[in-house]
Amino acid sequence: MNITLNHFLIVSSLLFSFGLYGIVTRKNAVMVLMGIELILNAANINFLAFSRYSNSIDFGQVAALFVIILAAAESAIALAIVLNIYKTFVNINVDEIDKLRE
Amino acid sequence: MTYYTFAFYAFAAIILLSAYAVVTSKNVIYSAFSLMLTFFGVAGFYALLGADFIAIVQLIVYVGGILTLMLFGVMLTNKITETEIKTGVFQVLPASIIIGMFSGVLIASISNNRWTVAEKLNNPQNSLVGIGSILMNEYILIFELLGVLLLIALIGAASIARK
Amino acid sequence: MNDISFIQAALAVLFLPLFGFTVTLFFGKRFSKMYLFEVAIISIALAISIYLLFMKLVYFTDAKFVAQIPWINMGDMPGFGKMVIDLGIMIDNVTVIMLFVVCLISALVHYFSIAYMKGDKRYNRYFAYLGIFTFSMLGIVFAHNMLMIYIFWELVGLSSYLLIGFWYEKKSASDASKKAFLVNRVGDIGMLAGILLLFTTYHTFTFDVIFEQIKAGQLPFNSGFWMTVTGILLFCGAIGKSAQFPLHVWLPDAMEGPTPVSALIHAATMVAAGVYLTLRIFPLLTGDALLFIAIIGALSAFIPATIALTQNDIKKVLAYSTISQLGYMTMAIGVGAYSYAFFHLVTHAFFKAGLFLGSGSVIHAMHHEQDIQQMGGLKNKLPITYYTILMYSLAISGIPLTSGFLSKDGILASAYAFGGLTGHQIFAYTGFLVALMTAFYMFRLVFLTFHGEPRNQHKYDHAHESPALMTAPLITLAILSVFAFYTANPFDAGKGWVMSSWIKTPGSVVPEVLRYPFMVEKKTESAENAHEAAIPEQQVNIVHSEEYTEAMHHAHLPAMLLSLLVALAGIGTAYLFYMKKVVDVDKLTSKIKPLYLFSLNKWYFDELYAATFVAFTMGVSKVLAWFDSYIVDGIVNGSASITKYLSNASNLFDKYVVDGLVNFMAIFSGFLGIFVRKFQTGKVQTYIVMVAFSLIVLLFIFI
Amino acid sequence: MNTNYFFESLNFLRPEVVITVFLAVVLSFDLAFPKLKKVLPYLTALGIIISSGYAVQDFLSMQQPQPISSASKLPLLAFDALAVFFKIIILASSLFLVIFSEKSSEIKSTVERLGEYYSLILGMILGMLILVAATDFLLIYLAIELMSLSSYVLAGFLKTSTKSTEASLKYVIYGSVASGIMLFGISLAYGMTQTTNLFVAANSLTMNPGNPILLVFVSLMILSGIGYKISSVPFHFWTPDVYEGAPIPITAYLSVASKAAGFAVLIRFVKTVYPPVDGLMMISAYNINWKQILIYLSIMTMTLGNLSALWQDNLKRMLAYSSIAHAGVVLAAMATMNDEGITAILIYFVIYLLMNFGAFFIVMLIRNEINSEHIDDYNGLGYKMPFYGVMLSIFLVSLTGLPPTAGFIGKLYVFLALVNSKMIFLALIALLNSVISLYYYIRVMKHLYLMGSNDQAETLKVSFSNILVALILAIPVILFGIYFGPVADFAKNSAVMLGVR
Repeated sequence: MNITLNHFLIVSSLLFSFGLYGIVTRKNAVMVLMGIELILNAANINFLAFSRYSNSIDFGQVAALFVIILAAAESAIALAIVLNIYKTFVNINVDEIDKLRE
Repeated sequence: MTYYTFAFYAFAAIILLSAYAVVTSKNVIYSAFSLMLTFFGVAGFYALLGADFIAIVQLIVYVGGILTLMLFGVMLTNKITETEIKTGVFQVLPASIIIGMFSGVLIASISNNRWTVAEKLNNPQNSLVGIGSILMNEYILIFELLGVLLLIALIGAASIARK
Repeated sequence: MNDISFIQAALAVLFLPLFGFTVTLFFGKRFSKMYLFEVAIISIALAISIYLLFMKLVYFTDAKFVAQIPWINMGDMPGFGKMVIDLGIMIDNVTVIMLFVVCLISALVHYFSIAYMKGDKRYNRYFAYLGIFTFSMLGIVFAHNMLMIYIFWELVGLSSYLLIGFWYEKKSASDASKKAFLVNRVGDIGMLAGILLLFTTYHTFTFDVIFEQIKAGQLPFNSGFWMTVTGILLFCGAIGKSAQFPLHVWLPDAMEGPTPVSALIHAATMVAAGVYLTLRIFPLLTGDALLFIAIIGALSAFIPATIALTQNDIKKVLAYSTISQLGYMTMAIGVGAYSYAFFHLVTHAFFKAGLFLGSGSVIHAMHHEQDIQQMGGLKNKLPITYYTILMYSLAISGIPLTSGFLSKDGILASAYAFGGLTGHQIFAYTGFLVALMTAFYMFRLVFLTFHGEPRNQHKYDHAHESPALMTAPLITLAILSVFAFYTANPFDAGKGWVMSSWIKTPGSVVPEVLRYPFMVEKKTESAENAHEAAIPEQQVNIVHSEEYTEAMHHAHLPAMLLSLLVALAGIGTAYLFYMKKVVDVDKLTSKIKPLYLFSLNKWYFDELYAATFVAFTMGVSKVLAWFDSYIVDGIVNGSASITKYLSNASNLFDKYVVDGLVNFMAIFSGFLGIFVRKFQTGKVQTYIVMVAFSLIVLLFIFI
Repeated sequence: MNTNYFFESLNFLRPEVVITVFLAVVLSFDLAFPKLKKVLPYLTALGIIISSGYAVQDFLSMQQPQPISSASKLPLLAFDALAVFFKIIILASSLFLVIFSEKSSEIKSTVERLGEYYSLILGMILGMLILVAATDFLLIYLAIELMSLSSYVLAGFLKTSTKSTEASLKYVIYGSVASGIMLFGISLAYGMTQTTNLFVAANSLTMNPGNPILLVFVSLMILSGIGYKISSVPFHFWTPDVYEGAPIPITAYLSVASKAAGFAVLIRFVKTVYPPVDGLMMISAYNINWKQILIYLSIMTMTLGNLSALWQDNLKRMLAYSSIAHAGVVLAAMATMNDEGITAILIYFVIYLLMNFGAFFIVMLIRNEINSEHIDDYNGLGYKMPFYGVMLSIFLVSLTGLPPTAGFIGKLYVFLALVNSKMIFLALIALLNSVISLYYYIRVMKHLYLMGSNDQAETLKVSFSNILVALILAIPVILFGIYFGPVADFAKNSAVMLGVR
């Protein structure tokens, strides 16, 4: 059985769904950030798979490279914010940080 | 191709199982290490797809950079004296239903689409030259922009995290 | 006097009150006598308006002055065409007469208020508000395009909001002002929609240009149906402002404002603006639209009249009577009697303003007692007030030799003739029935207030005639209620100068198939002559067919006799009930208790609006509650707790549902507001779930 | 490597280059002279002014759209009137942001971090400037991320305030997820079209539209990234929370500039990738009825925004919901999918810029005095601070859309566009919404003037510069309400020159 494009896409879709699930169900803010990383990885698999199967792998690598750099920048900022949350609220349970509402 | 097929399934299993562990494990540290496994699996996928350079970058940046950052995050935001670093979950039922629907629709429509696929796949080549040329020509603007973005991230993170 | 100076004088009248308002408002705090400035300004305006009235009616009877400047010139708009919006004023006979009415009553109210409002802590501000109100009202009178009418319309709404809620410390007053403001907005939405319809079709707001284009056969969406819809939508504005059924509920509540304000706003000017607007758009109203207007008018004439029969608050009686009389005017427009509608508008303005000012005088004398059951025998204590009010009551009841007789008789005859021509007799019957009730309740008020024994001796003893500043306006208005100002023949206004040469019915511009059958254009030589003479107004002047003139001629005598009969019958019944006490009123009321209560409680309109609304909202809330407990709860993890939500809702009901239609919008949107803000749980992860959910829902909607 | 071409195309990027240079200047100046924090705002403002000078010059010299392409044939940025118009709007708002920050007591309390503050602002401006011109999915994504990363930090810039911190956490999580979903959509779109360029993608879709369900799904995923920037329902959830928590200057900026950038990219995305089949139907090819999508979004956005605003006691939060409602009005204009609608949007944004900044400016000044944005604390303020009261009333009346203010003109254009496209129903809903909005705007005036103690002690002295800034915002609001030819011409010219198809 040959591995086709769809195989990769299905794995990436599942990875995306896991990521989304983790984001919305985990209370710990750091775990939420991990979920976001999963989503970005899923998108990267897509980029590479598509470009591989259309014989333009160089483009896919560039796109993936951009996304990886961005993920690093984003997680740095997000973690800094989480640390600040910890300093202010003495806990990082996202669901308890809901003073601003309605 | 059998090695290829085997490798695909192996990496897919690693990715999905460890990703599942990331989002369900009660222990934050386990989650973090499962995440590392996921990154490895994804890197394996990249290699399978002929993107050797990105596979290496994935390992260096994610495992070496982001994951370490995460672990620091975990350590800094939990009392070290606690033996078990656990975390709760909430809205599991509605989330499962909705995200289940979401991914169901997504996978169904992806598998029913006729993707444009090249008739004959080229064998992967050393791609560093190609990447470099794209970065310096077509996407030079984005490349420069990413420089600014990293600078902004640096300033921002420092501004918030410092005393 | 040439055109230019005429226009300049008109502009002076328009802007003087604005000037008065600005100066009085800004220096009011510094100088306690600042109100005198405003009073002086309005007197000057009145003087100029009399001069204009005289010049226009005597020397320029058939002329029409238009002055306009381009306000916004946007050239060609993509996909729209040329777009130029003009600012301008238009002066014809109707304008100057209305101008005079507004200025006169405004000035009289100013004089009256000097004494009436003495000692109020915001004395100067009150006069400033009167100034801005007068300015905005005059803006409507002068406007030559729909956009200006709309702008001044809103300004009138705003300034009446300020005046009704002038004593905003009183909760009832601030509630009433809010109610008035909001109910009016309901009508205004329709009006704005109508204006936009016109604008998209004709690319202009100017009346004359619109009329010409309609005459050339261009209709909105090229259909007569939409022409009718446009007319009805525009009329919606009049329904709100003139307190016509079913938006009449705000006017009685608006009596919370100071009484002179009631005289100015709720008798003569603002409420008349609706009728004035309908008169301005008269040429573009189709037969169906006119019939709709007539029906609304008849309902508004009849329902409040029955309510007025049993009310005990002197100002409430007058308020319902005002709605009823405005309904008369609207009905008159609906049956095609343009000139009589306007005539009644003028005569009614004088005597109804007089009645309000008279009631103000009574209230002033009785130390702010408004219940007529607490009065009685005041005839001797307040002679001037008594005789002037008697005069007004005769006029409103339609007794010969008064102005009211002339105009009312004309309307009844028109309705009668209309019935003969089209078969819709119901308007004539309603008219006579309302005339009977009007006579009855007005004289019930007079007898209970001024005759018989004093029912509250203490207050009676302290009553005293009002000062000259208050009685002089009363006398002025009483004199203006005599027939002699309008015609030489006290039994037929049609021959008088007002009807024969001053007010001319403009011709309909809609295609003939859409008009009433009798409103065809006669191709007589007079029309052609007029065309050669190139006097614009006469080109569109010929309205009614021969058979209509004939029918009017025949209807005149029976209508006059019948109306006289019902007026006398009404007065006689009131006399028997309340003077002779032939019938025990209490016993009678207990016998027909359901009817009596129905009337006393104002046909339960407020309650009806509340009840239908409650039923509707309850239904909606049940649906929402179901949604909440079965779907939302699952999604937002029980955060939108249903009990809290329902108790919030029921609290709101207790608080708001009491007051009927106004709160329709408030509560409905407020309620939804409470519902939708529950989604904002404060938990960011819940938000993300909802985003995912909405993505799926949107997907299913759009594939 | 074709360096010549690179330097030639810098000519088209003068505003962006200036901003980047000043980012470096501000940063190094702060490091070199840590004592001279006072100079930073002026330095930033200088950069913005120079940059807007170039933008205005670009606008005036514009004859026809000229996409910039780099060495190969794929253009990354469009150089057209739409982009330059939005660049001017963004730069103008940035100038106000600097002025506001200089006056805000909240920002003053963080004086030792001013260097970072202004660097982040410049970074955010750069992101927006790129975003409004971007014609490549990857570039769109990265520009959105650049502006988002800065705004996450800026929203939480008051580190000690719990509200501000909470706002930044919610913003970063929500924003990352929204842009993550968008990125996933982009990756699938790349698979469907083999390209990330908008123009090429349009061609490719015409030839091979693919599975319609997937196409709609992918479009919606990309829309979620843009929709979160313009806070359209159902992607709006972050808006009230973040607006309430963030420092007022940032809130004002987010509600105008960030929204403008989002709308620019939405217009470009919809008009480029999904060209209408024919001019009449305005239903685009390949099964996506954007008109219908936009109508739904618009109705939901304005209704929900207005209804929620009814019950808000915090003025910032109320203005947040009100800005959601305004986004709904703009979406309604966009739903016409024709040039008249776009013209209405451009006019609306100019006016919205003035009145929204005005309202936030007064709220900020009042906050400086009484340290609160709660509506109960506003009781009777109309007498204690007469100038602020009058100004706030003007801006709120304009936001309601009543004549004779500019807000009325903005709404009028939208309504005209709707009525001309035979979308009477949507116009009626927008009208009803205006009526609802009357309640909560008037409510503020009620608190200002009719409630609380009337016996004013002494009126507050207002500094000359505050009066000046308020008047700079208020006079056009009144002036354009009466005489709005200039704005209309300006926007009309831009719409005529629209580079997008």
